[in-house]
Amino acid sequence: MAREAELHLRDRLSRLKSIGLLRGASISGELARLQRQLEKTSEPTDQEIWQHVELARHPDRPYTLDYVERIFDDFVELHGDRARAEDPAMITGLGRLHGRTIAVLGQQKGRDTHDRIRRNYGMTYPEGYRKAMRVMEMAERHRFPVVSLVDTPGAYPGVAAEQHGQGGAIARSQALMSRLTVPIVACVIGEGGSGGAIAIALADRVLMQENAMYSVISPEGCAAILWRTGEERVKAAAALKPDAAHTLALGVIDAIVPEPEGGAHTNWDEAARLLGEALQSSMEDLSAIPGDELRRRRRARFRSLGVYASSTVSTDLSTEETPTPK
Amino acid sequence: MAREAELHLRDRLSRLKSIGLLRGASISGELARLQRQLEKTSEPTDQEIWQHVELARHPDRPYTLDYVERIFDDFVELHGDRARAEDPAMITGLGRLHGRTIAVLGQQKGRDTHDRIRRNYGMTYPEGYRKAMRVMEMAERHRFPVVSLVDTPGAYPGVAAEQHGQGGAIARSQALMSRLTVPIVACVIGEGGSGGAIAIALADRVLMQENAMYSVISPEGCAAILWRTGEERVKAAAALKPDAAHTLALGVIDAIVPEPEGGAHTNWDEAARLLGEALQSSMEDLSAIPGDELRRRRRARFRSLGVYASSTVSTDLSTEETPTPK
Amino acid sequence: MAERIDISIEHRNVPEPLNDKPHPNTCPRCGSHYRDDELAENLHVCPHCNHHFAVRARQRIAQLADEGTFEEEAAELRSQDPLEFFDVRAYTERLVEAEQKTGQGDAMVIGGAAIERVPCEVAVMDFAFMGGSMGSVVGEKFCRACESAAGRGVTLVSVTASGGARMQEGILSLMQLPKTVCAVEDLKDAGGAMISVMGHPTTAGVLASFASLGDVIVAEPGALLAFTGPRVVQQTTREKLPEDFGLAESNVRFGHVDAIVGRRDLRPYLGRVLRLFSKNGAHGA
Amino acid sequence: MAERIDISIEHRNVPEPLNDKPHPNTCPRCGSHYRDDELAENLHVCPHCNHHFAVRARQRIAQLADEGTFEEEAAELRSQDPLEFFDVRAYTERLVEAEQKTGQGDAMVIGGAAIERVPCEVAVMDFAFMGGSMGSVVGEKFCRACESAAGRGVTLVSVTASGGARMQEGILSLMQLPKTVCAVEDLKDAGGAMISVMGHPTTAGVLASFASLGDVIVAEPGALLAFTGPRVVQQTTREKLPEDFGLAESNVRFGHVDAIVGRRDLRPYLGRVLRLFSKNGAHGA
Ligand SMILES: [Zn+2]
Ligand SMILES: [Zn+2]
Repeated sequence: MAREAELHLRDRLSRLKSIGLLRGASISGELARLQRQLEKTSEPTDQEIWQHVELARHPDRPYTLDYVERIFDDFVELHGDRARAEDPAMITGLGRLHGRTIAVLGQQKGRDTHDRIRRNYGMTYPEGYRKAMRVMEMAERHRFPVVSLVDTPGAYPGVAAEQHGQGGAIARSQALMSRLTVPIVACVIGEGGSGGAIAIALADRVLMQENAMYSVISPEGCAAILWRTGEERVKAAAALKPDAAHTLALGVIDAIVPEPEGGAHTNWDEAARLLGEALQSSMEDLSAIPGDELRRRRRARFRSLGVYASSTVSTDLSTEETPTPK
Repeated sequence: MAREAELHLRDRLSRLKSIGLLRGASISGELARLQRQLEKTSEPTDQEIWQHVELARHPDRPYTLDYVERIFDDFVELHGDRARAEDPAMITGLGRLHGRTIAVLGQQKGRDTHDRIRRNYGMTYPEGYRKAMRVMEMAERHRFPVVSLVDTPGAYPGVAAEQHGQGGAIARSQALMSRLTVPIVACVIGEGGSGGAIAIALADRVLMQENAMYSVISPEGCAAILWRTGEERVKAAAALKPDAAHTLALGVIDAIVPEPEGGAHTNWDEAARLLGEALQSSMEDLSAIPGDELRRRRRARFRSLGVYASSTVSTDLSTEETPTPK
Repeated sequence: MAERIDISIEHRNVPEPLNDKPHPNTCPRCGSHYRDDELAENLHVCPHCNHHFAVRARQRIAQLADEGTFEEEAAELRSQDPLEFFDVRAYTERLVEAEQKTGQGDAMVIGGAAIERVPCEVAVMDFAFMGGSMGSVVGEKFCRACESAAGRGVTLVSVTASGGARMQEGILSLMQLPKTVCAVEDLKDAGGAMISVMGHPTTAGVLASFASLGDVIVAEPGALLAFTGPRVVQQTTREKLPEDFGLAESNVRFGHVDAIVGRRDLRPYLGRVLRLFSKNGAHGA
Repeated sequence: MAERIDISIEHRNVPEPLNDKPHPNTCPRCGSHYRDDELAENLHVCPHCNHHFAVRARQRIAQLADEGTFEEEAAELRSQDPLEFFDVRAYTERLVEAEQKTGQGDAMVIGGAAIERVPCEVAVMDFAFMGGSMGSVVGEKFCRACESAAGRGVTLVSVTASGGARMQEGILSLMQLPKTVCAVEDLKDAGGAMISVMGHPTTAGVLASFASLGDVIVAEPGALLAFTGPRVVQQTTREKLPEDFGLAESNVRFGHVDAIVGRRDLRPYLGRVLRLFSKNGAHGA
């Protein structure tokens, strides 16, 4: 990563410190960890990035329901899209976080073989997004804030999924999230796989666990296209930079949620405690903002993402590049 | 029909005259016709009621698209529920009425055998109601008034229709109509068959063509249940009173739209002209009312429907009956 | 499932069915037979095979509401006969008979109550009254329950068991669909919530109106939830019906219902959901 | 379909395919071959078999907009390389090459125009520029088109042709999905409308964001509209694909698209829809 990106990260760190984005015990730990990441950022090796990918996909990593049962009280799971199907790859429900009722969304991978197949390895069908949408609409009506836990290799790439409108469902789920006037906090807790992930991640505050990944394409898919072999996935991952520190540096996420030393899979309870604190602290920050203003800022946040330059010569690459301010 | 119902009808007629619900050339014709109906109401025979049923189902009667192409300019049909299917039994689209863009809904029976089968004889699937709902949502966003033309034997009673949530779709379509803040005018133009009809008939102004029918169950279905033979359908129709005059008397519809002498099938253009005038005149009345107030009145209108009494003795039928005011 | 109880003595005393109809205390699924008090003690669930017997409205309220909290509303409402409906008998006669048989004024009981100490409003249908059909009185009572819930700022718990609209009130019975839908929307606009519990059967006009509009929808095991029942679908379409056609279990699979909740778990489940929907979001915690 | 023209001469001169790729002026469906001017005259539709050839962004605008009405906006935007992306070649190199090849700054052209005398805003993609992939520049241009449409109170006509997100911009290319979605919602909140015309192909990130949010969505005949393309679906699931998998025609059947509109009918169709959405509802009448 270049000097410029390092500057971004430093800038973000200082903003984090000054605005106190995440409060309480976890914040100092997070900052320290970020500091350490920053010290490493001058030269993260391809292998280091790949380790994040492997940790994000670790088979013992806690999944959505593992966190939900540890973080929320009185959780009631809600099922079905009220139209055609129940998609077990998407969890929806209501639960209480520090006494406040929250609408919870999240992709769910399976733990054992049977469960994995039933939940389609966390790959959501359009029906899953529609279930999430109807629960979001309910949340809006009852002024329940929304927590969304992202963990999917991607939306399911199957014939029926296409026929049932996968692309449109992902688009409309985002559109709905951009319309809500209740606070939304999303956290990538494992794999943030492309359209399947962003479908439920258009949030006021986007968090990412320390060892999660967030990418427009899987390293394998990228390697297959660019190098014409999936074998080059380590190289592809290094090029895509899907790790939390890079994603933070690009302004795509707002904060990194620390994991227990060694990764979330080493201590589910501690991982859940850290995640719960981050969610709660984000909710507290957002709860004072009026709904209309929340929505305005949420859209402005995403509207600002991207890096481009202006050129006065129309057929040449610009020499005077003016990077967009974040 | 009893004296009380006659009084209702007289009352409605006088209201119609005073508030000028339907203006223009058609109104005098309508009133004259209503007057004639009123004169007949003292003793409509079973056969007279059955004639309405037969006219409502007449195979040459104009259907939704026949009216749409005669009444609306620049009509563009919209297709699909954006989720699973296109239901040709439900027409949706945009067109202009006297220069104003209107969202149009309506059930469509087929004219020839092929078309009838394709359109499932006007029996809507849940997907058809969902298509109507997405067009209503678009109408709300763009402040397009809604015109709904009702013509269905009923929602389709099939295995897939049930699996896809027929009951819930009908309920949610009504719920959406009760939420819209744009004017809605519905007209029963043929068969107003039970839940399949009311799904798109929760309107500010509910009209009914002179020879249309509107019923909670088909005369055949009613006869099969009560007399245990469909043969008694004429008797069942007489008991159900699904004709326009009775429906008006009960306060279920707001006005009767006249048809050409002999029935709409004798002169499609004239039937369309009369219907178009009624729609336009209703729209003019409604367009001045603010959206919130429109919705409040719409709900109050349906909230008031029903006839019941209060009894002070809890296990006996009341002797002191106090009919609810309309 | 509860531990199997010894039903051998009861089995020996199963009464002869009248007119081919099994005795109401005989389980139609496994044939076990129970005394009234046994059934009531088991919430009208067969302890042997988990079959859920029909529950009368007042029994249901007794099962769900905290003791002594139920206060009935609008008990005085009675159906009229606006159409002077007469088939083989007059509608007025059928109404008298239904009231005498059931002790109910119509097919729904409404009122304020508390479930697991969370105040709420309940609207419970009674299938024994003319097949739980929805006419003007059911519609009006349901609307009043919505208004009462909104007025007191509590959640509405609806429990349905209905064959559909009440034919004898003609088009007015159809109008109870939009009427109750509007009432639910008014309740929701007032910030209220509705939990819909679908008992056996919840069909036609009731499924196609308020019952489907619950923020949370649960069904009892084995309940038939269908807009059109299996017999009519079969006759109309000649389609082969799946074995679980329209049953609660298939409704969950097709995404129409949040959960199937057995009658023994219903009270705590409702308590949990009521707490989630109560205004401070932390009620009873 | 237009009358069949005599293509015998052209057929004799069909050029030899280079690298097994047919010549771009040879119809891949029926083998007819055309001169450039013939293709342009026929709106790049094969007059013989109705195959819709790819259309470059500026050609498309010329086909749709009233002459002399198009005023380009944001033409100066260029991609950066925030990730310093390098696979077998550097992203910056690929960008230079694409611009040199296409004469386009990126894969989208936007600006104000009028169609059948109704003022509107257009946002047209160019598949020739890196497969119409959506990176920061496409996202930003699309957002500016939304803002421009809202500012002038006109409808936005979007014409898409895209293989998906631009991988070389990593997670930032994924962020163009929510970014463009938010822009459409802002436009709609401002009372504006969007008509989405899906050309071949409209896939992945573009289908899963703004393209699917048109108030009216039409597709060109034979266009592939899929979130995941047939090759990847086949490889991942080993499912047998239907013959018309993902094609516009199957998308209509499955309810995702309002209509298939051939290129010759597109201009009048858009004129009609634009009139319906114009503020007074009677524009141009
Ligand atoms: Zn049993
Ligand atoms: Zn050709």
